Amino acid sequence: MEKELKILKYSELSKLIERFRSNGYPVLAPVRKGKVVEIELVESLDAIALDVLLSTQSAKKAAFPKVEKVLRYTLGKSEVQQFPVDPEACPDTILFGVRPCDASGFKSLDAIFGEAPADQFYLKKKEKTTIISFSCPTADEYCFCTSVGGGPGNTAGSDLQFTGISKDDILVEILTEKGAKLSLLFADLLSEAGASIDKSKFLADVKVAFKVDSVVEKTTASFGNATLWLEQSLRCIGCGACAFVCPTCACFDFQDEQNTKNGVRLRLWDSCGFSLFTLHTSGHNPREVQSQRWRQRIMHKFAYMPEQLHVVGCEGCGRCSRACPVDMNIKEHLTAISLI
Amino acid sequence: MQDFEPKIVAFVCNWCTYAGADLTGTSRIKYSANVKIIRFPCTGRIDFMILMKAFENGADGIIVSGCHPNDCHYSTGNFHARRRWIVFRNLLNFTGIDTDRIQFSWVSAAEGFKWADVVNNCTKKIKELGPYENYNKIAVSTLFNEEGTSNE
Amino acid sequence: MNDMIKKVTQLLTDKTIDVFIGYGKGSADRSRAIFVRTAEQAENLVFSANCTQNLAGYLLKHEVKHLGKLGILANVAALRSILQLASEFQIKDGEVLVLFANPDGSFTEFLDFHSIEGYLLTTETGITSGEQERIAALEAMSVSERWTFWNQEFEKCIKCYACRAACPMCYCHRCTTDVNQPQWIPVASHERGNLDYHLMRAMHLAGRCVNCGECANACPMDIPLNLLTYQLISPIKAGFGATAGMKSDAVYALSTYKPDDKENFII
Amino acid sequence: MKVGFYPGCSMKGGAREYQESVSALAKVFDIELVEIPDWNCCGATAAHNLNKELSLSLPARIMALAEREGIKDIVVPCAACYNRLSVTQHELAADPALCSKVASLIELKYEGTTQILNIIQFIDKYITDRLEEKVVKPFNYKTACYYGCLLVRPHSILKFDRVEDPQSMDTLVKKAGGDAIDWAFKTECCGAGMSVSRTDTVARLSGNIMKDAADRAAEVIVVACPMCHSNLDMRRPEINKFLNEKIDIPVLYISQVLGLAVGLDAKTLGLNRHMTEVNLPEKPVKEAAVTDAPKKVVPTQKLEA
Amino acid sequence: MSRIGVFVCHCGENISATVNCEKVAKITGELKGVEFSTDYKYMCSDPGQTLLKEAIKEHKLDGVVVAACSPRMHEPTFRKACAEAGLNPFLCEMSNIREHCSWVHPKDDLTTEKAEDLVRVMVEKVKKNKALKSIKVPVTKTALVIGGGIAGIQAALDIANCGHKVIMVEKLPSIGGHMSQLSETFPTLDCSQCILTPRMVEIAQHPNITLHTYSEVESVDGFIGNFKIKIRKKSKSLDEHLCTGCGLCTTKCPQKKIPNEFERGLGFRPAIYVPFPQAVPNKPVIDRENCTYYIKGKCKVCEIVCPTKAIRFDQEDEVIEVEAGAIVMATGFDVLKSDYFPEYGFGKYKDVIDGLQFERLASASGPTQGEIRRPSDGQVPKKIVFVACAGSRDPAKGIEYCSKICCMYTAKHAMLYKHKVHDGTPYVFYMDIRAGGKMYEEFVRRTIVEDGTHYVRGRVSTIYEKNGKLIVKGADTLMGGIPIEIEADMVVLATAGVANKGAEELAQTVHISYDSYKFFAEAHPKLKPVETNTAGIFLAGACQAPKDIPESVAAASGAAVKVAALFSNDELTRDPLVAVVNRQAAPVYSACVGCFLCQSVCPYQAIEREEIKSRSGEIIKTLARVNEGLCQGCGTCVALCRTKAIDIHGYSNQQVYTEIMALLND
Repeated sequence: MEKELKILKYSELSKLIERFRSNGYPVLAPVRKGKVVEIELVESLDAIALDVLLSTQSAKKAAFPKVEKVLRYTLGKSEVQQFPVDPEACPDTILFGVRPCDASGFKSLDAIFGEAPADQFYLKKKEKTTIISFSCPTADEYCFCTSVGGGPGNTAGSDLQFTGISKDDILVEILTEKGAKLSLLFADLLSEAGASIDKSKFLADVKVAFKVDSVVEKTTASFGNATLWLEQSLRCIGCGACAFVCPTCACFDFQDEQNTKNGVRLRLWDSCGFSLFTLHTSGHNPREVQSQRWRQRIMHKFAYMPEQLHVVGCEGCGRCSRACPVDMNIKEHLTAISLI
Repeated sequence: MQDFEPKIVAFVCNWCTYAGADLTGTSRIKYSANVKIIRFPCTGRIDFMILMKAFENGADGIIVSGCHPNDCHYSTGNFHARRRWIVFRNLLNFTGIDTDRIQFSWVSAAEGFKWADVVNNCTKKIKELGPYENYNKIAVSTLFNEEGTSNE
Repeated sequence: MNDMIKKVTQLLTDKTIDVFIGYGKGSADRSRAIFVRTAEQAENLVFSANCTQNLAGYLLKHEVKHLGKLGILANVAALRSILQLASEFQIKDGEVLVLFANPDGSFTEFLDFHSIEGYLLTTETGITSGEQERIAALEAMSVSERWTFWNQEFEKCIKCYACRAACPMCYCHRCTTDVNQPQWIPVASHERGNLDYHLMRAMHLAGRCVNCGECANACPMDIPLNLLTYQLISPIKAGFGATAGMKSDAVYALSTYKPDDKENFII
Repeated sequence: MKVGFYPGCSMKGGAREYQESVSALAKVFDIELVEIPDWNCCGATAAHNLNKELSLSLPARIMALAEREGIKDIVVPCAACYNRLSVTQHELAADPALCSKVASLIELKYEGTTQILNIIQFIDKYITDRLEEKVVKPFNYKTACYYGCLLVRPHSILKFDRVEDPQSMDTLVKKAGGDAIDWAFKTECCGAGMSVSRTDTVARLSGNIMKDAADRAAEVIVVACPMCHSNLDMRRPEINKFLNEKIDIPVLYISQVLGLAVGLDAKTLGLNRHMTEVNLPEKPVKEAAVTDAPKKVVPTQKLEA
Repeated sequence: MSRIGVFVCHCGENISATVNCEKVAKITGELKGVEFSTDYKYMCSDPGQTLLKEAIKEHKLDGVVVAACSPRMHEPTFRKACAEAGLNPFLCEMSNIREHCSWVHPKDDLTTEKAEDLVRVMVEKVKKNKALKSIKVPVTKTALVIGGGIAGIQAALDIANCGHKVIMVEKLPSIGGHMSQLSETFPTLDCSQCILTPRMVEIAQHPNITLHTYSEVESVDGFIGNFKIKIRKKSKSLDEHLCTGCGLCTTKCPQKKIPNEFERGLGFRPAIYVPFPQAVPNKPVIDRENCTYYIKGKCKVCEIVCPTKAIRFDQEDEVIEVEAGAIVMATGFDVLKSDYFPEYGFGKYKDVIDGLQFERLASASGPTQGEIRRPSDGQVPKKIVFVACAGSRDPAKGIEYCSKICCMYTAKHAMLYKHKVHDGTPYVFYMDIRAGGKMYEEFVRRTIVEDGTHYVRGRVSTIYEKNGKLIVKGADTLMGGIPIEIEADMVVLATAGVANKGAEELAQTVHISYDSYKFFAEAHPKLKPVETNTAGIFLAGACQAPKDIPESVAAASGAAVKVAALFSNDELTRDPLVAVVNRQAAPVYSACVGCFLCQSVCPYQAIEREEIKSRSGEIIKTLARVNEGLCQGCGTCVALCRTKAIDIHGYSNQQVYTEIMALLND
């Protein structure tokens, strides 16, 4: 659809949340928890942290939660009775106050989960989620969205995007049908925006660090370059922090939890950084050392996904670098690869 | 809470407390049926995680019992166990887990009466404390209802 | 700093060591571990107040070990980690060259574990007063308040295992968490899975934790995990006279006993 | 070199000569004794008969004051004070709860880090090494070293010398050129605080001590406790009456013996203050009498733990 | 899929009076994996067992749960029955619904429900049981006896007479131990030498016994049935095969004033010496510390006078390696040293002696030919004081225990003294008289009544010398604590019996535990008094605690029987309920990371180090390994292991985890 521009007063934001809540929408938004910012269900605007650079966790949990029940079963004397969870049984949800990179991150997830056989648990949740992103007025040295085709005002993946253009006013971009439908709930609070507003003036300046095409090309050619991966990953300790804060990492694991009578099947986040990820029952591990796992992480995002799904698996949010306990800086590493 | 029948699991060593509980039986001393015994070779074998498993599978109380110090069939298992419990109890208490719900005791093979006392007193205490609601909220069984953890 | 660069260069040139694990400049105001193998790389060594990471964990990392004989720049926590690892037969005396970073930027070379032990006796190794206060504040709460506190903290946990990966003492090839016959610790990061995991980890570090704080530093969700193990340090010291990482041949506090160990809860 | 000094009541009263001689001796060896400011009574035997907390608080305050002054070692010449301070330190170290209670009572920070030294430990730590080179007038008298009860007991707390047949003072006397004789009453009771209330008992107990020393031809008795001194010295008329003989063996403090050996004069050492006249005959210096002081290690009391 | 059989026993009415057994069988029969369930009046009876066996065969059961009495009662019964029916016995478990249920609860639904719970737990557990095989360990039928005192001699002879080989190691040049030093023995006053020396000779001549004197155990490896021991044979400076024991060298040796250890310093010996005339072997050794040749480089008188040219000055220590299936520790005890009693002048006054010295004085072969004479001047003491409990029962001396033998030998000493010095006056200061033993109390009574020994109940505070007399100060507590002073000519201290010097090191060498007094620790104070915690190592005599001769001999024979029982089969069969370290394929090999924190928790030293080596011999990984021969199955290591690399058969992680789940989720 054609995008529409409107103006909303900052002072009306709290009414927005009230409207959503009173119309039965759960609202997921960034919430400050000590030093970290989580994406959580909120009751009112007060709880929402809009002034943060970026939430610690990405917004992917809206459609791909860290623990997801997909099946329930009971164990009889000789038979197992199954009670599948209905993927449709999730509410229409609003994801509010996230950043453009979070919104655009869903396009990687859409591609992964949309591949046949399509993953209904993800898709239904995604379908029922309306994303209101806030463009970025600030950035830090870890941000590199502009290097991977995004930007602080990138609207891809968002249904609505809000940009602060003055102390009082927010520029509202209505980007999709879903967004337009939702905006009806607060149409009375919107006023027309002049077409002359230059949104880019209000956005952070994120320098391009590398050419993504070059990274894709060099990565694809570097599978056998063991030294490269080893040098980059010597200090990597193999935790899953990067994958778990990443808006595009989609690896998961299934685990059954049961007692003698009942059981459930859970889908859980997993990470290719774990040695256990590829461990065979035999004891053999095809990705035996950390450098191979690091290679997998980079290649998956910059070689395999572009090749198979035609999308780069990175939004340049820099969360992985911020979360990394040993300062594995992805921007730096990708820049290095691009310069090979 | 009058009709609350707590689930209490007793982890006992084979040589002293299990035999002591046998003696309680042989002596026909009555005690509360809420307590059920699981036999271990020695208190030294009782992994602290076993206690956590009991709580999360719905136990309201736990008894851990073995040979008196110096009486261990394997001579030192209970000493090692005691150290482990000292530390573990500290940790449980620090994380807000109710150590009143775990009763540690030394019951020898000759202490049939003591076993009955330990069981009855523990049952009485757990009845007063009521079901372990804090832990029940995160117990295994919470997954099995229809809602459960679907979107956290 | 120049002294250190000179020293490391010399160690590398005369083949005393093949790799030196030290600090280099990191992103923003951070520092990071670097693995110096040439004189050229030695120029990248830095040392400043933000160089706090306990580098000892790298001594056991497979790929690092394979680079050859190791040297390391240690802080107090790393020294203690080395001794603790030695007491658990993971490092042998003479296997690693240890330089110690003094707060003033100068460094000391420790020739053997014995000299490390001697040094540690003269230096402050306890937890900070801030950490003591946090523990005291928690201890002052009621049991159910503490339950609520930790429940809220553990709720944030995403089971990325950064705490485990960052801990120099978590060197097991197969963690209890990875055991699935039986599945002691639920893999899921729901409340129970998180509680089980963190209690298990704290228990496995009881008497072994050298209070380096890497677990809490590593946690992307900012859970004060270090308090769990720190809280156990003083009872273990008071009760059993044991402090981790002070002797290379120490007997683990929970692997031994005294016939008269004191407790007041066993009837 | 500075060392803390706790005089207690007797140094300022009946045993002035003890303090004088300790100070004079310290001066010879360039040791500055720093009296703990605002010190109080150690509680002696009275306090711990009445109130445990009081009996611990009094010595704790003394030690806390010393800590505040940055004093590491305190020399406590009186055996009773030494005993009380040491016992307090021991008990407070064993019971942190009690320790904080006492700290709140005395309203001072108490860490228990000071080292409590009796006169012999003090000499051993600061003087013994240099003693022999300073001896100008070997104290070559037959000397009976009398230790009394409080200096070495209870061993489990004080960890000083051995309870039965102690040797530390004998060793010192030998180093000063003396002939420390073997005798049987080194740690027998002198009657202690009964000095005033039951003089007859003191006469009997101290009398037996004097008698054995005299029988073994001791020329001088050496002590390290003001109480012992007063009983053996001041109660001499009663003792002689009890024994029905006249024994005029003088009783000296160990600090006086060493003071004489290093050439201090009688007045400086306060020898004139004793009740029993100190009238030691001049003796020719024996050749090489000094050096063969045994370096024997004192055996421990218990089986190795 | 499991095929489990559940058998619910009524035990007559013992169970069925309160538990509805039919219902239990029916409900548990509905459980997943239960193929067959039934209830029966008496499961342990012949027909009951037949029922079990037939059901196993008919229903092809692969697991059995018998719900009946305590497994401590009938587990072996039912496991045996299973085995007879072809089912591995370790696939049978019992639910204790009698002692733990029917007998302790009233008749109501809760009780029946509890019984169901208990059965369900075992059904789930048995699903995780594994078929196990008993462990067989080959046995080397040779025993090593360490120590050649009366206990070692008795044990060695008993074992050798059962037809097994024995290797005896004695530290000193001769066997005989403390007993050979004694004069006469209570309560019969037989001459100690007369009863001991024939046995010493028997040792030397027994075809099954190899004797190594002047030798010490240097290391012990292996485990029950399979020990490998290194023995250091110290150089005697002598070719034993050539030496005839003529003794010429000992008479000609110019060094004659060396305090004689055997005489406890009351006599002298030369540098080349035989400890005592009846020594076995009766061949001398050179004490190199005191030999003029070794000190000054010349002398060699012995070499010159030796008619068979047997002296070997350049002989070196020899280390031999032997194998044994069992070890008997018989290293004996020692008595307190003089350092402990400055208040008694022990070590200072020559006439204050200890009990063993008195034994030598009273011995016909001793330094005084059996006359009681004081060491200082050889005078016969007219007044003698015996001090019992010199060190024993005295926390201040660090010895809190009763040395047990002193009351008796003190009485004997007083009696012997009185028999030899008719006009003498013996005093005994004692705390209590502990004369528990056959004819012991009568013996003490005789000392008091017939021999007129003055027994004073009280402790001696101090002893000092005055005018040639020993002034003994004490108190008579039976007379209201009145002080006593005795002017004695001689004092005999019954010094406490303590562990041998070096006992701790020896215990560490052979890997057995010891108590806080350094005495070797028995496996169980009541039921395993001669076993140690290390399988295959046994205790005899006073190395365990002070013991008198009959007690030492009894313990030695007890140990010998244990050894003989062990040697009665070629293989040792053991319960397979032991710990095991998991093994996996390369490159992991095992979940074990080799931290060896398990090693110090193991009471049996069963955890060994195993090195995984590459083909080129390089060590890839060091793992823990459980020695099945030593493990007793306590499982303490299992609970400690962080990686869960160690598990234990019968109480495995899977099993206990399943039990909890089954118990709580009904």
